[in-house]
This record gives sequence, structure tokens and C-alpha cells, in this order.
Amino acid sequence: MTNEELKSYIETNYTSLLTHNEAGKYDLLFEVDAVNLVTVCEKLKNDPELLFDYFCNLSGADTTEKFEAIYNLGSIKKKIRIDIKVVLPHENPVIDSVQTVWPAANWYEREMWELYGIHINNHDNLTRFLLHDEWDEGYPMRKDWDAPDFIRFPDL
Amino acid sequence: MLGYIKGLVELVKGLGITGKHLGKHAVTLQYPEEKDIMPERSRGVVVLLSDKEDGSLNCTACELCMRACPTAAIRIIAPRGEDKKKKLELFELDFSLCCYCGLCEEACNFSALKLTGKYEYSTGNKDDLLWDVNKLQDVGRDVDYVDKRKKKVKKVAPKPTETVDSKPKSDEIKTDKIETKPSATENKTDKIETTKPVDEKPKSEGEA
Amino acid sequence: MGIIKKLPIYSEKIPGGGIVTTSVEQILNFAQAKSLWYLLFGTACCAIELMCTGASRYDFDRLGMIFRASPRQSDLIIAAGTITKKMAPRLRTLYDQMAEPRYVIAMGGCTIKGGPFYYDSYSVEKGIEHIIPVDVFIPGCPPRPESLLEGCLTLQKQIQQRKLADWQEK
Amino acid sequence: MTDLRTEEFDINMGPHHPSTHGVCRLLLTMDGEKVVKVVPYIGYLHRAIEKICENRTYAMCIPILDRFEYVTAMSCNYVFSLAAERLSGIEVPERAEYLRVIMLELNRIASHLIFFGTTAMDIGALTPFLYALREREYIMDLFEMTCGQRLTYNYIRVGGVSKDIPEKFIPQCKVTISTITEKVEEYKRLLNKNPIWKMRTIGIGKLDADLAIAYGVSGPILRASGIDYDLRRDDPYSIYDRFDFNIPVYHNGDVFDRYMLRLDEIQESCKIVAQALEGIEEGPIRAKVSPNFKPAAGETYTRIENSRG
Repeated sequence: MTNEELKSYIETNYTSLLTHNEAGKYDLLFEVDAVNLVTVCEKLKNDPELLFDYFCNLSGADTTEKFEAIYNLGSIKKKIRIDIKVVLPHENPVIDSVQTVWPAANWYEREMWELYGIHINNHDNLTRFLLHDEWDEGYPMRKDWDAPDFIRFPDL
Repeated sequence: MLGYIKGLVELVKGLGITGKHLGKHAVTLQYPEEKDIMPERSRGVVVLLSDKEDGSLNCTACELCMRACPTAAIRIIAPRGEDKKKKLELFELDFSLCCYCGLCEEACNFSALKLTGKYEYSTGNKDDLLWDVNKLQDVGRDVDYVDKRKKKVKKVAPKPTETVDSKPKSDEIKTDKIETKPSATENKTDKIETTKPVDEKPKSEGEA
Repeated sequence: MGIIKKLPIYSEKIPGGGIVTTSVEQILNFAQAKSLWYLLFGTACCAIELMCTGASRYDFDRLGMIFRASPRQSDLIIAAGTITKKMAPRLRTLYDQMAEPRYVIAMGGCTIKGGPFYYDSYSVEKGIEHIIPVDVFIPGCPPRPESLLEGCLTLQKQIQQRKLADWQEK
Repeated sequence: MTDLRTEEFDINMGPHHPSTHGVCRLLLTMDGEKVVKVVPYIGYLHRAIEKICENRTYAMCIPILDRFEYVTAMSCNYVFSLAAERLSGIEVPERAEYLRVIMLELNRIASHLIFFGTTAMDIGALTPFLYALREREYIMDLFEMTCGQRLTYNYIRVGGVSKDIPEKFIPQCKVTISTITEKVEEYKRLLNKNPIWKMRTIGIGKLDADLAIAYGVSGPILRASGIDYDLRRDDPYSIYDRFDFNIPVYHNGDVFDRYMLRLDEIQESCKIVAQALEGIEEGPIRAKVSPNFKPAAGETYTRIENSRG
């Protein structure tokens, strides 16, 4: 399935759920509401035409106004890829866990919670694991984060 | 039982393979006595290069290397003198930060610094790793390099006429080119002036 | 340790006792310098170079350096690789578990001052010197195996110049 | 003899353990010598590379990314450059693509050799370690000759590669490739039928296909579990579609299969390098990209087949 076929397929079958985003280059990028995330993911995984069974990556981003969570999905049988983006508000970002769909999401979600402070609903083990145990300086990957011993790159 | 015998046979076969190496010459390099010849592109310590003829520094204090450095290991202070020329006041390279990526060498247009094949600089004192301009120059004295500057010196020639003695020679050879290119260099210097990061750098580092 | 440290105090009271001190010093220092067993403590890129140094081409064993898996059997930590804030207490624990006299080599930029991770990194320890005392710093990112060998030779030289009086004080 | 009562107990392995070759803490629940449950703790080498790259130009990021995955730093250089190129639509010259493939595959071999050496060392055979790292040095020589460093290359740049290969690279590379192909056969003879090696690897650490997919396992481990999935063929990047190579697949998903698969992959990589050395032609090695390059707005996510998955 080529990217165009995939795009038209998704646009016809997932009209209300997924909206195409032009910013995505090379791979297709779709946006989804945080509320629908888990249902969409389940559909994508079980759709016999798509079969997105492979969870590649989950990345977070801080655009200073919004938080973004980007899910990179792949299908081993159909050999296609797709990116799904969820935009979250900067105040109290909360997102549902997709680890019931793909168990691989577990660690990525923990990492996102730890570094960006995006809270994950229904996560079974939301504990600190990248930073050291006594860490109490907030969420370091946020753009406005600062700490006393954090040395910024000198502006040369 | 048969399994054990088979296993033993296989073990002996494996030993045979190691045994083959017995008489062979070892690949080991007897380090302090014999040393590998470093390839030309080897990226060891950074040195400042000196002019091949009069031994003065090639550096023109343009600060391009400082801007290219991903770890901010290079620190240059070169305020403009009264004659609007940049004078190198401080050139420090911190080898505890340097990541030997070679971007400074690529950024340099004046063959002023080079990553050499030298690597033996372990020390018991951390402060020894902060090299100033003299040490960088001393280490680089015997380094052979291709001077890609020759043509460009003539462009820049109007700038450091006072300090560098080699300029008169270069001026003699080709005077035509000088006229064409000073405009470009002037533009460059203007740009640097507008950004004026020179004074701010030491402060920000001091605060950190 | 106590006996060795007090040896100069007692022996120098005897006429000619200085000879005993000097020769004991020389023998001890020689023995220490030529059989530095190091703890395999590799965390990042430098660990790969440490492995290369231990392997066929550079052969660490020639210098009397054999890797040990346990800190209790080793004289030397080669801190190879970035030490993060999460790892720092473990490094200290390992150092404390080692028997005296113990030495530390800081290999590579990260262990000296943070290296490429000095700026903008929230999780990297800016050098290991404030966790454990360091004897030799080897610059490089990562240092070549030869650099590491040279660093070890520097450490051996340092050890051979030590006096009995300051034998275990670090 | 009556059944001995066994009781489960916990063992803490790591973060510093001689056989982790890196840092990772495992909380093992053991039943005798059998591992019943593992809880991994990671983050001992979290160096905030993403945060560091936020403040740097694209050219400056590449040396930092070298330290990201230091066993195969070329792939890290490459995947970053590829992402930047896809964003701004930079055409990479032909020769540069060939050089990239050669370097990537050589680095894959180097990485697999480290796997082979250290795994065997941890399981109890020291000789393969010495052999594997001896061969790896030949590849390091090639890298050093080309870009000057042994481990952190900073070689593959946005738009091409940083330097052309020196003259003696191609003959030396051919010799290296043939030596390694030969030596892999020797490695196989050394270990494959060794009863101790077989006892300690066959049936150990089994990962079946469904679990592998569910947990997003990739690379050699996925293929050792019986899933024929390789991005070099299934999502082709660079010029991999021009080369003729097999993708080895094994079906048991245990340690032995992963070991066999990696040894096979070394030979396949040797094939690719040999073909690339034949096909390489003269030409420019880098598209025109300014040092302060910034790609066009947009976002892209790039995947490549790294040697470690």
C-alpha cells in the first residue's frame, strides 16, 4: 500500500477520528483527539487492511504553548507506517495509556511522564526510571525548565 | 555416553582452531616501544598552527571555530583595537570538554588550527588540560599541514599588515587580487561587529 | 597498613634504618605499580575502547593490568564513560569497597568535567573528581587505546615515586 | 531422593556488573538457578542528549549523536542526516550514498563482532573475544584512515559525507572483507558444536514471535524470533535496493539463534560492502549544505535498520 492509498483509505474510513496534518514529511501524519486515542489505536491495530501491530516509538514535544505526543506505528505484515499526533494543553496535560493495545508503549509513556510531566491515565507502573530517585526538580524536557546546577550552552 | 564422546571431539576441534594460532606472530603492538603511525586524518589533540616561514600564529581571531564547537571548548577573547583590528588576547582550549569532532578545523578558513595525531597527554592535574595559546602553538610547531590560506592571506592582507611580517612578500606577488576581495572581508567583519558577542562571553561563563 | 605507615618512624631511629625504609618503599612501590588490577567499570563509549585495549591488538596484560570483576580484588578503577547522577552513588560505593591502596583513572572527557555533556545536560555528573579522588586524567573522547596505556604508565610512574609516609593517605 | 523444597529469592544484578557491558540494573527473582522474573531498571546512562540537541545547530548535533549509540555511531549520524535531508529534500550525490552504505555495513560488522566477542566471554569462552576484537581492529583502521576517529566518527553529514576515502581504502577494505568472511567461518567452527556453548545458549532466553511484536522488539532479535522484517528491504533507504543480499531469519528466538543470525549478518554485510566497492564511482561527496543549515519546517520520523535493533 502506498502512502496515497493509505491516506485515502484512512480519510474515507476514519473521517471523524483522524485528520491529516500537512506538517508530516515522508510519512503520513494524522492528528487525533486525546479522548479518542485508545479507540482509534484499537481500530488501527485490528483493521484487517492496516494491521498496525508494531509500536515503533512515542515521542513528546513541548512547543511552549502545547504539548504534543507523537506515536509512530508500523505494520510488519503490510509494511506501512503512520504517525499519529495528539495535541495536549500546556496546563495539566493528561493522556490515556495505550499499553492495552501495544504493551511496548509502557516504557515510552513512563519516560514521557517523567520528562514532560504528561500524566498517563490507566498506566500500571508510573514510576521514575530515567532520572535518579531523589529527583525533585520538575520535568526537565519542558522548555521553561531550569535548575540551579543546570549550565546552559553559552551563546557564542 | 556417545554424547559425551561427541562433545569431547568437538571441544578438541575447537582447541585445534586456537592451537593453530600458537606458532603465528602475535598482532599485539608493544605500545611504549613501538607505536602505530597515525593516519594523516587522525583526530587527536587540537593544535594552533604557525606560519611556516616566520613562525607567527596563523590565527586571525575570527572566532569561527568558537562558534562551530558543539561543546564550547574553545574560548577566544579578541577585542578590537583602536585600529579596528582584532587582537588575540586569549585563546583557550579545554581538553576536558573537547569532543575531537573536527568541526573547528572545518570551520577555519585560515589553516589556523588542526587536529593532529598526537594523543599522549595524560596528566595528574586537571588544570593541565586547559591549554592556552602558547602551549597550543608549541605543540603544533612540528605539525605538517597544507596551507590553504595562501590565496586568502592576500585578501586579508590589508588587515594584519603590522603584526605579520610575511605580508609584504605576499603583497609583492599578486597585488591584483587584493582589490577584488577586501569588500567581502569587510562585510564579514561588519557582521561580527553587529552581533558583538565578544564581551558577553566571559561574563556568561563566569556566572555558570 | 598501620605497620607499613609506621615503619619509617621506628626504623629511622635505628642507625642505618633509612636503608630499610627506602628498600621497602622501592619494593612495595614496584610491586604495586607493576600489577595494577583494574575494576571493569565501563559505562559508555570509553568502555568500548577499554575493551579494545584489553583485547589482542593493545593487550593490557603486558603492563600487569588484569581486569577483575569485583572491587574487592582490584587496585584501580578505570572510570570509563559518562557518570550520570544516578550512577554516581554506585561509583562511590565501589570505590569504598576497594582495599587500600587504591587508585583512580578518569578516562575521557565525561569523567574529567562532563565532556560533551557539560552544557545543557540535567543528568550528567560534571566530572567525577568530587565523588572520588582521581590520580590520572586521560583526555580524549574517547581516548585511543594508546592514550589509555600511556595514562596507565603515568600512573605507574606516579606510584613509584610515592613515599612510605604518605602511603595510604588520599 | 525426595523433592527438595525450593524458595524464590531476589538477586540484584547491576548497575555495575562485569557482564552488562553498559549499565542496567536487573532485579532477578530466582528459583534455584532459574530466573523466574526480571524487573529492569534503566536510566544509568541517560545523558539528556535530546535536551542538548535543542540548543545546537544541525552540524553540532552530529558529534553529540555519535555518543548516543557508540557501538554503531555511523547509524546515528546517518539517521539524523537522513531525517534532515528528507525534511528539506536534499539530493545526496551518488558517491556519498555508496560511501554511506560501505560505512554503515562496516560498522554493522564491527558491532556484531563486539556482540560475538563479549557474549562468548560472558558465557565463559575468552578466546572468541580476542579473535573478534582482533578483526574489529581492521575495521577501526579503515574508519580511522577515512575520518580520523575510531569510535565517534562525525562522518556522515547532512547532504553527504565529510571526507572522501583515501586512496588505499578500497584495496585495504577488500582485504578486510575477505578476511572477515573467512574468519566468521572459523568462529562458527569454534563455537557452533561446542557442547558447553550449546548447553548455555540453546533454549535460553526464548522470545516468541507474538511477544516480540507486542513489545516492539526490532533488528536481529526480531528476526531471530522468526519474523522476516528488515528495513533495508522493507522500507528501503539510501541505495540498499541496488544490492543483492539475503536477510537471515531464525525461528527459535533463543540466544543461540540470535548468535547465529548475527554471524550470518556479518557475512551478508561483507557481501554488500563488496558490491558497493565494485559499484562506487567518482563524483562529488557532498551536496551543498551550509554549516548553519536549517531544514524546512515540518516534521519527519526516520527509521533505519541499526545493527543492535
